[in-house]
Amino acid sequence: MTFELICFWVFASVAALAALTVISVKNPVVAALSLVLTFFSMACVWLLAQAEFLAVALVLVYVGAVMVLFLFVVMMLDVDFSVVREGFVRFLPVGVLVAAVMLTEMLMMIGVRSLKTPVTEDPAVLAGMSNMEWLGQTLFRDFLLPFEIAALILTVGLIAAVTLTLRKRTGTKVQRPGLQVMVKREDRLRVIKMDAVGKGEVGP
Amino acid sequence: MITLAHFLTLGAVLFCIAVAGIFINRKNVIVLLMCLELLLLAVNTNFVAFSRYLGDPAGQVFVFFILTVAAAEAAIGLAILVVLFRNRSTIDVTSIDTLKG
Amino acid sequence: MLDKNILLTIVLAPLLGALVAGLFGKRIGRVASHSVTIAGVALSCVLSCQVLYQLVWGGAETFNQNIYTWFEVGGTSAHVGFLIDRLTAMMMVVVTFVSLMVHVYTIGYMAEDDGYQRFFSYIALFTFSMLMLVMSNNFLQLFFGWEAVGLVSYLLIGFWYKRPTAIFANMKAFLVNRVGDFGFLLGIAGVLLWFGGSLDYSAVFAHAQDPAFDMAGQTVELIAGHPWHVASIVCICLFIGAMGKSAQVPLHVWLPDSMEGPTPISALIHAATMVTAGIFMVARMSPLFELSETALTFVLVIGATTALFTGLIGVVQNDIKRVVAYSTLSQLGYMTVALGVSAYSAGVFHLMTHAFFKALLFLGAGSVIIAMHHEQDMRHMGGLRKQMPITWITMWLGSLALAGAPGFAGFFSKDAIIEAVGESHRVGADYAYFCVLAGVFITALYSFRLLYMTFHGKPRYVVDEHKHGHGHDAHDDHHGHHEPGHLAHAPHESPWVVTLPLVLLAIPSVVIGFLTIGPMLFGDYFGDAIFVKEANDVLGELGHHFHGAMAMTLHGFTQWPFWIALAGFVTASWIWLFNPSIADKAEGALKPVHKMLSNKYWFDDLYQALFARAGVAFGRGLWRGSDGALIDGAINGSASIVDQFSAIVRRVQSGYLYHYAFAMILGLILLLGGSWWLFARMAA
Amino acid sequence: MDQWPLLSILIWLPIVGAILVLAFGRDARVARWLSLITTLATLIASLPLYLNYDAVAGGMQFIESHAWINALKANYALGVDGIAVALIVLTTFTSVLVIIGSWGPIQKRVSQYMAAMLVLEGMLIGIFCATDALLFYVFFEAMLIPMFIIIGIWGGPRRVYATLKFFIYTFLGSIFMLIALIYLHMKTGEFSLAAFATAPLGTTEQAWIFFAFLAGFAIKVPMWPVHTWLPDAHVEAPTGGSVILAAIMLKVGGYGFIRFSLPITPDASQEYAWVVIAMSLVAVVYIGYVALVQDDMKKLIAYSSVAHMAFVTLGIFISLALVRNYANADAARLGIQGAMVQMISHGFVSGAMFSCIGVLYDRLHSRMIKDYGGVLNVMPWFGGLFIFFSMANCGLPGTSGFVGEFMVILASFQSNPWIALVAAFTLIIGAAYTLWLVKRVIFGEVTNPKVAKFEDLNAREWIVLGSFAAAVLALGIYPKPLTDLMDSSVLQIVNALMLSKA
Amino acid sequence: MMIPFNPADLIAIQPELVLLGATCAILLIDLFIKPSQRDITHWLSIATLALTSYLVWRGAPELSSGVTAFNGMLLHDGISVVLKQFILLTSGLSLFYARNYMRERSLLVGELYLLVLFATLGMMLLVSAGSLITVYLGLELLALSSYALVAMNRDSASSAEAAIKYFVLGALASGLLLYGMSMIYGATGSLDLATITGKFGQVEHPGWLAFGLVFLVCGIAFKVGAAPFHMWLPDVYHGAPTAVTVFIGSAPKIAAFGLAYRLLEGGLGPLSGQWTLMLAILAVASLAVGNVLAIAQSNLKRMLAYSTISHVGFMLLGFVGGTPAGYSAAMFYIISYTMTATVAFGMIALLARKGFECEEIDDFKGLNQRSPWYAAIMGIAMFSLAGVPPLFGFFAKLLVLKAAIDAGFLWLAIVAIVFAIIGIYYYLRVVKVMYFDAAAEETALPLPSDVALRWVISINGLALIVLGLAWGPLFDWCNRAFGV
Repeated sequence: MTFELICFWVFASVAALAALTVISVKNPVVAALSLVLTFFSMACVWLLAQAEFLAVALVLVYVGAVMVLFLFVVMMLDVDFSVVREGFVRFLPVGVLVAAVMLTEMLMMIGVRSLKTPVTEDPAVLAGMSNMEWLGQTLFRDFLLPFEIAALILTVGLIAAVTLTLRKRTGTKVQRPGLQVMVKREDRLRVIKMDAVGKGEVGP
Repeated sequence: MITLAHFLTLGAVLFCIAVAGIFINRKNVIVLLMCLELLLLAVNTNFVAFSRYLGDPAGQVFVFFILTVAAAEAAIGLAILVVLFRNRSTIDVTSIDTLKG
Repeated sequence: MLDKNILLTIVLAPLLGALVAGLFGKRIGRVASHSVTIAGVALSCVLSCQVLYQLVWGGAETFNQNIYTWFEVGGTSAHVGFLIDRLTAMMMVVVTFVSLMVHVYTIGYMAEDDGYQRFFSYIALFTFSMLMLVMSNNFLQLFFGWEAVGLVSYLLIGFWYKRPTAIFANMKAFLVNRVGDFGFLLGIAGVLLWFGGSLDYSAVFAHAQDPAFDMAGQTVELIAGHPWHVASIVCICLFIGAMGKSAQVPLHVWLPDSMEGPTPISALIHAATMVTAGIFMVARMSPLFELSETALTFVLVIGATTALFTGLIGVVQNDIKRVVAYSTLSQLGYMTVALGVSAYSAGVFHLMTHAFFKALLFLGAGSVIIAMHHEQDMRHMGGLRKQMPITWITMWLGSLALAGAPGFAGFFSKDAIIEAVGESHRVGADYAYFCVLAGVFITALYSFRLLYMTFHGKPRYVVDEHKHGHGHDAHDDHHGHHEPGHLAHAPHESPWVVTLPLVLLAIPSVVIGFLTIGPMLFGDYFGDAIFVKEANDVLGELGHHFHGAMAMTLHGFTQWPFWIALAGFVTASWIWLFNPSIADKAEGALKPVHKMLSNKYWFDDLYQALFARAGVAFGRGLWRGSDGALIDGAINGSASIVDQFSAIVRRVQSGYLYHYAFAMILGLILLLGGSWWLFARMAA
Repeated sequence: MDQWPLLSILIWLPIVGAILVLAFGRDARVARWLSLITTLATLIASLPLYLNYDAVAGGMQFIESHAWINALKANYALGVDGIAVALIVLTTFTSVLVIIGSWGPIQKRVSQYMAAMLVLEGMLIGIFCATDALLFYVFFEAMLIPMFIIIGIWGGPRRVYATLKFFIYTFLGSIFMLIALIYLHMKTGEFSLAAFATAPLGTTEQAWIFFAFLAGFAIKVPMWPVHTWLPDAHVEAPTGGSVILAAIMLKVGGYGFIRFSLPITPDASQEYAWVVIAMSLVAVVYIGYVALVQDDMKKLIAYSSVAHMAFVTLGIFISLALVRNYANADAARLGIQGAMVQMISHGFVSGAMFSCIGVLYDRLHSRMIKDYGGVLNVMPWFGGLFIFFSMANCGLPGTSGFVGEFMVILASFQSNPWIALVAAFTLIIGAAYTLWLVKRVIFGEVTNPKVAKFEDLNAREWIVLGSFAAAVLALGIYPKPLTDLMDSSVLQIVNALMLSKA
Repeated sequence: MMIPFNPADLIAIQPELVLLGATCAILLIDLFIKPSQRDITHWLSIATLALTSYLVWRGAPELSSGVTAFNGMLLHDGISVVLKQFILLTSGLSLFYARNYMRERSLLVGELYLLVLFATLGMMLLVSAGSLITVYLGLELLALSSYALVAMNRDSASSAEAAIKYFVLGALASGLLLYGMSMIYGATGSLDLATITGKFGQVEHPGWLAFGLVFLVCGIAFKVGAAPFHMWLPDVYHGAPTAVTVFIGSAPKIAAFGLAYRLLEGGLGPLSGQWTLMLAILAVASLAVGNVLAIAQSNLKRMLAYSTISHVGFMLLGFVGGTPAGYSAAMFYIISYTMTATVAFGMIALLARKGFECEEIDDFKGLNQRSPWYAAIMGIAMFSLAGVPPLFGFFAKLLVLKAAIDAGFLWLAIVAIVFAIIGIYYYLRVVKVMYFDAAAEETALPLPSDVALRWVISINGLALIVLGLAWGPLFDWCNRAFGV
């Protein structure tokens, strides 16, 4: 068992356990943090596969951005999580069974037992490049169009998120200094002419 | 020696955990979104492994795109979640069942 | 040579009259209506006589020609055409003559009825239909006429369509006839199949007699292993038709009920002409019937049974018309018996004589009914001979003819039949002989009972002058409308339009037999029209002993039938003329018999239960049970099963995200598993 | 005249008329007159078809063919033989009467009703003209839509059930037929009926196709035991709908048997003819009894339609046994001719019967027999016509009702006397239910005071019933023109039956 | 490093580029106009779609043999032309149908148009995709826009619920699809669909292909809405604002067909022996689920959603043969379906008022009395969906049934028609309420002020008849696209 393998086992185990935690804890904050752990571990696993750029990107994008967003939403929504997770235990056996069956099928189809192909030399090194350069070359040479589309997708994400969440609340009380400044005397005070009070209505 | 099988197995395991998370989770929509991220992670692991195994950068490029899309997706997902919460004051999975039958 | 146009005129003149009276009767009025129909029928009658004259004395050939083709499909063709031989000509004369008499009579009888024009239209239409029937040269047209007369009969029985009994009777008549037609149609189909593929008489008869085909020996296995003679099948089927139309047991039940119709049509249709169509038809088909002993035996037995047993019922009837009706049934039985022993000429001869005297009897009865203000129950009559002498005398003449008094028309025809039966060696001839002999007694019994109860003795009715106001509803033939036996006026003789036909009919009733028996029975009057096999020719046998009508009359006094009839006459006179109380005593003494007879052997009840009620129950069962519960149940059931299934399955769509995801994953697992299995198999 | 696309004109004239009626028919009077003019024009246009059809030559005439769907080799192909001509003239004739008959009774949404009727007419003509299976099928199914609407909108209280049942039932049958057509297309590569007829087919294939056709046509006819939609549909349909349904739509089934089952699957038709014959015979007896006990006049006539149509199927399928087992082509021709004549005759008779019931319904708004009685007292002319049509309904010689039954019974006797025996039972049972109806409705004393106020036929009703009566009588007295018209076409069918395809 | 760039590629994606550019322009313009001037955005969007359609059409003749661009990322051929034209057409129709509905609910924001245009762009990319990666990205562009559209009505709980369901399940399906793609990639070493097909002979691990295939099929099944991956569909159609339902119920179905065709035939054609079987199973399940469940519905949108599932089952019949003729039939089917569905959903949107959604079947009661013309249009749509000749839907059914029978799946065709008969029932129920039931009030229906909308839906409805009578050219077009 090489060092790499040991590392793989460690990170893989941590990732799997953390993933299990994500789906099983009731506090979403804990779940989010567990997810961060999973991502970290997986980034390490990817490093083992010499996918340095992606590993870093995973940490940056997910841990740095996505998970923060998650936590932010969790906090913002201020959901009460004290409710007992009834049903969870009841449906767990079925869920586990199904997941297990699926896993078995997947592994059988992949044929992991007979699959002993060792990972070969890092292709980037073979090409005489760093992983990032290797990737970048490909990305901008062969995948130019998808790159542009990805940009569109981000735009759509932006538009969608804004459309859905940005709202002008009605009924909120806010001060609008601009309007306050522009106020005129007529807006504030109105002089109304009234008849004098009639005699008959005065008391005796 | 780490073999392809290791990566693929890990990917499969993560995939199954994510899927199980989606249908085991009864309470919290946010956790569902997290599970989706896990799902994509599993896929990405597969791609990375295959890319490495084949010596082909396309797989890693694909992962790059998946990460990008996942980010946008997460944004939209959370936005929908916020809308849902504003309307329902809950993100309990069991309570979003008005559309059925 | 007969002129086609004349024949067409004979047929169409009554039709034209019928159409004019029927469609425009209300507009042109009563007189015009009856004038036009009578003119039409009279024209037919005159021309028919002329045709007869030409055929008998003018040396004209038999006319057989198609008028037009009805349809022609492949080798099968159907035409409308005429076959005029002496048999036809005789029938034409009888039909048109009786019809003319009835037309004239109707002027008086229906004078106060609202449906006057309608009635004339109907009877003229009937004349047309009957002529089509007798003049046909093929089976199709025969069937047309057959059904058409049935239709008119239906309409006329239900003429007073407000009366529940009338509209029940006409439906019954039509349906019972339909049972006969059912057989008849099958018989026609059999003719087409087995007798040379044609519907024309001439072709069929030629085929039947052609030795090359040996039709008498032809068999068919309708049930495997049981070869039947085709001639028997066909003839029995055809005869079933005749049984319906000529009211033979057991299809006789409609005829007595048909007396619900106005009396003139009882005379015309249900005595003189239509009901004899069956007899005519069998005589016409003699070349076929001669091929089958079985069929003739069948005919013989049915006829004999009818002759005796329906006559018995006549003895206990009190309705004057019903007595005559049962007498008609009985006489039709005689004719059928004649056919059954291959004495077709005798049957037809009796048909002719019977037409005159039975029409006479019916019209006489009608005359009585008019006088009695539509009272038909003989128990409320009596002593009418003084008030209505013409009716009385003509009725006597008719009854004598019916009873077979020597010299009268009925004597010749009936005696010939009895002797022919006695002569025959056909299976069942003995039974038939007994029946016809016994029938003679019965005939005399009810005939004279009728005369005595109606015309003789003391009046059993009361004249209520103050009921005067009711006179105008005389058209309403109801007996239930006023109190039985109470009359508004005293009865008196009917007007001349009524009595003239009586007289005109009485003449042939007396003399026609005497005049025509020679040529018709023993001469070659019928020529080729009637075919009798050598071995079956009982009349030929009798012919050896025939030495003229006079001799036969004298000889008649020495014969059994005369004495039997005399016995009947004596019995009737004794009971109903002199000792009316005996009748009641006898009724008491013979209670079961009387009950059986007055219930008409329970035929009606049996049919009612067996066909009407059971049929309705069966239909209802099929409708509710099979159509409703089974078929629609299955259909609606499957629809509601889908509905319910849908309602259940929609619960799977629970609204829960995790269920949805779970379903997807299950789908994935299944596909994956299946794929894996396939893959493993392919690898292996 | 040859250059004119006469058949297309016949099909599309009513449909164009329908569009005009919808467009300009806001005023009910305009809608009615426009419809009447359209149907009359169609009737007139159908006369040259009859007059110029060369009955001696027979075969398909007035042929039109335009490419429709090249990829499937489906053509807009029209053509008529004698059989189709007869049915087309029946359609155009009846349609005029239906429009006239609907003049008064239909008061709501007149233009829609008239348009639906016109569309229906066009489609029915299309069915009888089509020589392309796909085109046939299109018309065959499409006609369900207007009928569905007609029953559904202007029908009686249970119209929704009835019309849904009608639609789904008939759709069910025909969709199996569609599968068969697709299969045949796969075999031949085109949709022309002529190609289908000459395509070699194995015994098993034929059997499947035969039963698929049977499903489609048996429901349409309708044959026992798939007849239960008909009474419901008839009862609920407005008078005009009933008339069209009984007079023409049912004929489509019989026509389909002749056009499809016989030429395309002759061997299977022969092998399974006994199934159809048995179904027909059961229908004669069974349906007769069921008709006997109906309380609803329309239901009674509807059931009697089923029984009468059984003669059509009997006549058609008896011919197979006659040709194949007895080599009796003459009788086979008689059988098919009988079936055809029965179809035409039933068109007139049932149309007339339903029109009669419509006349009564318009006066009392009840179809129940027990509500009537003694109608003859107040409506003598109507009563007379009713009796006349009833007589035609029970097959009295001299009326059209007799001709077809007579021919079919003659033909079936030549195949097997027992079959004829059962078939001839209609003489009795048919008369029983019809006359019992007459007895209860027409005869008797007036018991219902409302009936006493009835008025006799008005001019429009006279036109309708009078025309029907004339047709019934003409066909009964002189059917030869009709049989001559169809004879050579029938001969061709019979000749084709002699050839085995397997 | 020089990035190799071929200007011809830009010409090839000219329609998409124009669409993108115009969309961005609209994005900017919309920012500066008042809500009351939203019509500008509307007509600009329509014009954009029309222009794009024109460009697609103009570029079509050169594409007869198929053109690839961007290293095989995009694949322009006859199929993509047909699909794009109908995607553009139905998107445009949806915009027409949406305007009034959204305006009355104060939802007519510029983002609606932007999202629809982006989704359209995504669909266009998807149907032209020549690589797994373009498939994925095009799909996500469509999907993300759709999620947002469904959630568009932010004040509606059911809209949000529909959106979250759509999102979660859609992302799950994307995950499945991606997983499948990864296995395919692993097995063949390429993302390029043509290359993948070419590598089939020398695949080292055929099991991976089978594995990937299953996941791909599941992903596709989700996108087209085939049972048992259909569960999102009724809820989303039901919950989304009707105007959005019009859109997501139409054009994306065409795109989903493109997805299925590109992946299954374009990429995994040699495995057709396996996937035809899977699709046959999915087809049966869809037919059963769709038709049976539709019967129980009282909500018209939901009913139509289930009917969609059943139509997807029919569409899949065209696939089971794995032949060009079959694909052609399936394409014809999906075009016919979307053309009809736009009418049906559009009618719901058109008849809806502020505060009245008109989406219950009972809301259509007596429509014939109130507006015969709309009732007729809706009736045509229903009969067309039911597959009654001579309407468009019938011929589509005819073709797919023929395809299935030609492919030897006679049993499948029979199953299909049996369920079609069940289907008849619920379509007729709509006709029934419109024509046979009395309206709650006899008053005339207030017609929408938008004349253009009335014309569009009328033409759309009449097209179902016209295309029913003369569908030959369209079918020929489909056939040419597939080289039949």
